[in-house]
Amino acid sequence: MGLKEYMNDIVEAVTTTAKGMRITARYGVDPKEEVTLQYPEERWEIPAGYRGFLNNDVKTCTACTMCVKVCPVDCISLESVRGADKKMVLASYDINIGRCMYCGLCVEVCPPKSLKHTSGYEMASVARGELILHFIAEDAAEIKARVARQVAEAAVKAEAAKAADLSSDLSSEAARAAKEEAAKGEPKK
Amino acid sequence: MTVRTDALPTQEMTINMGPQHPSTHGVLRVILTTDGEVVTRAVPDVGYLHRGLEKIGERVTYAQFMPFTDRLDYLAAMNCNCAWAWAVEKLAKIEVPERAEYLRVIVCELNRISSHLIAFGSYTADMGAFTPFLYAIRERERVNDLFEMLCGNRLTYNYARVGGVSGDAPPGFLEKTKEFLDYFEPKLDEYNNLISYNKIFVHRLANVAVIPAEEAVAYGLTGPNLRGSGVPFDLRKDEPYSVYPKFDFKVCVGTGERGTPGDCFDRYMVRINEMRESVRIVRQAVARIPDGPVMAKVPRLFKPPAGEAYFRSECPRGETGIYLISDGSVNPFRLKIRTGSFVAMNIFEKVTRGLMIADIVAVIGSLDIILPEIDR
Amino acid sequence: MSGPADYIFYAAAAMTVGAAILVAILPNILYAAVALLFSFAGVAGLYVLLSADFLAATQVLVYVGGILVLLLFAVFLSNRISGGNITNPTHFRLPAAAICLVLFGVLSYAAVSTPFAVKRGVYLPTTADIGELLMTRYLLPFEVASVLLLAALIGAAFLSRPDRGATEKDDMREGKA
Amino acid sequence: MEALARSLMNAVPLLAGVPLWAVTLLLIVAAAVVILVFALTFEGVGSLVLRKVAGDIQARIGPNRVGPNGILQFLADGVKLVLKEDIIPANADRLLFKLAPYFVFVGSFAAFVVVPFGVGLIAADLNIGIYYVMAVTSLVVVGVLLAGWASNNKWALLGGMRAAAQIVSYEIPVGMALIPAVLVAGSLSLQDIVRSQGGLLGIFGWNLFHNPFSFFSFFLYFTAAQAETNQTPFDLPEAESELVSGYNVEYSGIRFGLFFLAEFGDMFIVAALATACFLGGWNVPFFHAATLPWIWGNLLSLGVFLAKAFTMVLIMMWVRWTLPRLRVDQLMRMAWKYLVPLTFINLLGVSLWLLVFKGKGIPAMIASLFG
Repeated sequence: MGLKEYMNDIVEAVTTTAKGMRITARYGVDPKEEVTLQYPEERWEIPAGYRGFLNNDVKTCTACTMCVKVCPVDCISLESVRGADKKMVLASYDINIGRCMYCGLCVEVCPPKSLKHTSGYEMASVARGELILHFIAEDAAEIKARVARQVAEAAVKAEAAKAADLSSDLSSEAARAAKEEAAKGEPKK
Repeated sequence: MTVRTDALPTQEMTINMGPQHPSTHGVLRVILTTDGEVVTRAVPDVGYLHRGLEKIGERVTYAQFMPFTDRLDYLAAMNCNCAWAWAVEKLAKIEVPERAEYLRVIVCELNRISSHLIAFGSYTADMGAFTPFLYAIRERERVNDLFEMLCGNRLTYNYARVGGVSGDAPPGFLEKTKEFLDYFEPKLDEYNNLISYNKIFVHRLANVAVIPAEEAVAYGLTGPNLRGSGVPFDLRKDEPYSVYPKFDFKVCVGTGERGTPGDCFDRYMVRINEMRESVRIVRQAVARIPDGPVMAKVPRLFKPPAGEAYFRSECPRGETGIYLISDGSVNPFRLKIRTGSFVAMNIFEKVTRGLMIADIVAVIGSLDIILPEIDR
Repeated sequence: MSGPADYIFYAAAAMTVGAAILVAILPNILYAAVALLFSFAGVAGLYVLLSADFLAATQVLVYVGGILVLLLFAVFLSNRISGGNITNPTHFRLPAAAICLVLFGVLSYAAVSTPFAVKRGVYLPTTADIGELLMTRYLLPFEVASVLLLAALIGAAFLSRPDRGATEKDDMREGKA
Repeated sequence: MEALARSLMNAVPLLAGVPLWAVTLLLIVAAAVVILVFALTFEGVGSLVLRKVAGDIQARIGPNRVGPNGILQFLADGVKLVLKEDIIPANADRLLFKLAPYFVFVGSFAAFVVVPFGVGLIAADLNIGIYYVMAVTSLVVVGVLLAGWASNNKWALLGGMRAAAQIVSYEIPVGMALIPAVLVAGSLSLQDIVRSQGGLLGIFGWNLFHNPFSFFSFFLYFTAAQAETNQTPFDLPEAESELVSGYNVEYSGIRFGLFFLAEFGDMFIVAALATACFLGGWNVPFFHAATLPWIWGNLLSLGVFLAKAFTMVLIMMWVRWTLPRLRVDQLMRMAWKYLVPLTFINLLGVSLWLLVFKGKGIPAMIASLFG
């Protein structure tokens, strides 16, 4: 190693260090360069398509199970029974957001667009059970029992109507009554 | 540097580096046999993050596997998304609307930038300079903001779909992208001034773990690791896919700028230069993006014809090759993924012989491995 | 000076001797090294009591900072360091004890019977005097000692690097970097 | 101390009956306590400032949760360190494991004794001041080596070995780079060295501007001293990205705290020595602080000294957050192939300068030119 190289080494070390230190100094003294977001006090703007926690509007949900089928991690579980009016009645709709990976496939396939991403992203819990979102507060067994009762009632009424050989409008009235019954009992989140 | 084992009769020491070690970029375990500070043998022990991704792929449908590709390389999820989409489209011969392809290229290149930023940042942090890492993270956050705007997520995007992309660019996205590029491009010069050409940094990287071009090819290295050895092989140019042929960009190769071609510094510089090229590509794509739909007609119950396809695309960590066999059902019959990080691990033992412990960190960082890609 | 200085002397002397005994009998080399540290510190304290502060600092710098560290290094490098039990077995305890006793007797007799000149003086800096003496009266021994040390250094470096050609080349390559 | 004790006994009639040695002892203890409190405070505040500086440089904010703007963070850290569980690894050598942090701390703290804080503010104005600092800080090496070994952890052992090799190597350039200041002042006492830089030349009286060689000496000293105190870019013994945390990897709680405090203590010692030897110490430019009443003179000089020393500490932090880390062989090469020869050349240069120009510095010569 020649003397020239030796000196070059020293000079290069000093100049490159100085260059770097100039940049860090600029950041150090310029308060405008601070980019930290003071999170709990400040929040960033959440864009429109943000994939936060899932929310299912159970009023419009048709219990088609598309979301259950498409979910790659099986975090959605859904129970439904066929109501008196031949439509599916949701007995339970749970999303385990501890498993959910927010891929949004379920939202894309939902035919009535009842399943949606919200902008929520804050949740902390000490038990895994708390990470399961229940969208139907009522107990699934109760709903099932009630729907089964309604179905039976409707069947009995239909039977009776048939047996009494009454006119068709009466039968439809009975059906409507059954439907109203079902609507009243429809659970809310 | 040669191993000076003959100099003094000393005892070798076996040290376990990882799976919990700050510089192994995850749960990589390297079993080091050292003679003092000199490493006589470094054997990587992979598999701590094995999740059976390929097996999962055989059990879910083609569309359902998309979110799993996010986890293949979580720092470049967009690239993996698109690679999967391209592979399935190749298998099923689906024509994708051009706007969707443009959007894919934009997000792929943006993600290449953000991935290389992490590679750059964590590398400097490995070398002891913590500040550039935070600068890199700051820039990456802006890319994440863009992606959040586009698809709603910041890390695992699940943006591409078989036959297109999940959503069109929201209003303002392209403008914001341009804004980001204008902001980002000068930062690269700043990085170079701050650290790339810093004497200590150059000394730490130059002439360390030299991989000659023939060896790089023989070991099957891909991506920046291969180009760092001076082999101008880039799938975007050499096996063009998507709309890449429409863009003008340069393939960055290692030139031995500060030492021998194929050393750690070359691999590092290739990444820095690639960010600049990515900026160029995104600029062109944003300027020329056509209007139109972003999704081809794909049946809901998607069943590709029986057959097989191999598609490889240029991901930030090298070639991600997806080999698919379909038996005509909704699930792939067999899925095999080839990743850049895994092949980089092959050469690890060879290039680390005779280096110092600190160099092991430098080699891991310069190969820019990511564990989910290695273990899958 | 009487009173506290005496107590300090006895404390320092006890530390020196006690630690020295520990050095001899402790089975663990590293413990012995730590005991040696305390022994050196005791000697440094004695120097301070004798108003030889330069010598005291030298004692700490050379013996603690140099020799002790070298000793620890040697222990680290020469043993199965990761094993954790570095032992220093003792042999011939009885003969050794006998020799020690005899030596102790002789030395104590010599110490007691020699008429030491007791000089009461004030505390004066000694550094300048030492420097001057080293540069004038004792220049030759000083230089001879330095040359000897240099020779030892070169010899050690030579012994630890038999493959001179290869290392030279390495240095060239590294130098190019 | 004895002189001070005598004057105190003369001034305070109450102490007349007390033996001289008791008062001296009391004064020594008092001085030690004051120094300890200062050292601990500096080390605490230093850790906070370090993090704040890191925040500023890294485009962040830094700690800002404890107390207004985070200024109480160091207290929280201290409380945390004290309250933390004290873990000793099962296979560690318990005795040495416990002993090692004290060696390190004592080695670092003992150097504070000779730091010339002000005109009369020095715990012990030893006539071997600089030499004493070099001697007691060598105790740190032993502590680090023992800590590395006693942890029974290979990373810790490597860290300990690195630290010892590094500190031993860099002691030479550090010492050699300080000698020009000693030569100019003609004394090893730090007070004498500081006094020699006073006078009416203002900042040009500083050893930094005395001659070209002493100018370079300052930078050589600063570089070498950074290495001796394991600061980035020479923080190899605790390189967290290679050796995880080096010799203190197995330490927790207040034992770790002692290492930590010693590190900041070393930082201050380096800054203080640089200030005292090259930057004029407590000298106020164009002004004799000694002519003021005792209390004001000391306060003023203390302020000046601390301002200079803290500036140096800030620069060290700035360097720390900018530069990457060297490799072991490069570190050694830097010491033996660059710093040692350069410091020797410098030493030769300064000696020749003092011989040729009869001890006069450039500013003094220029001043004499203009009368």
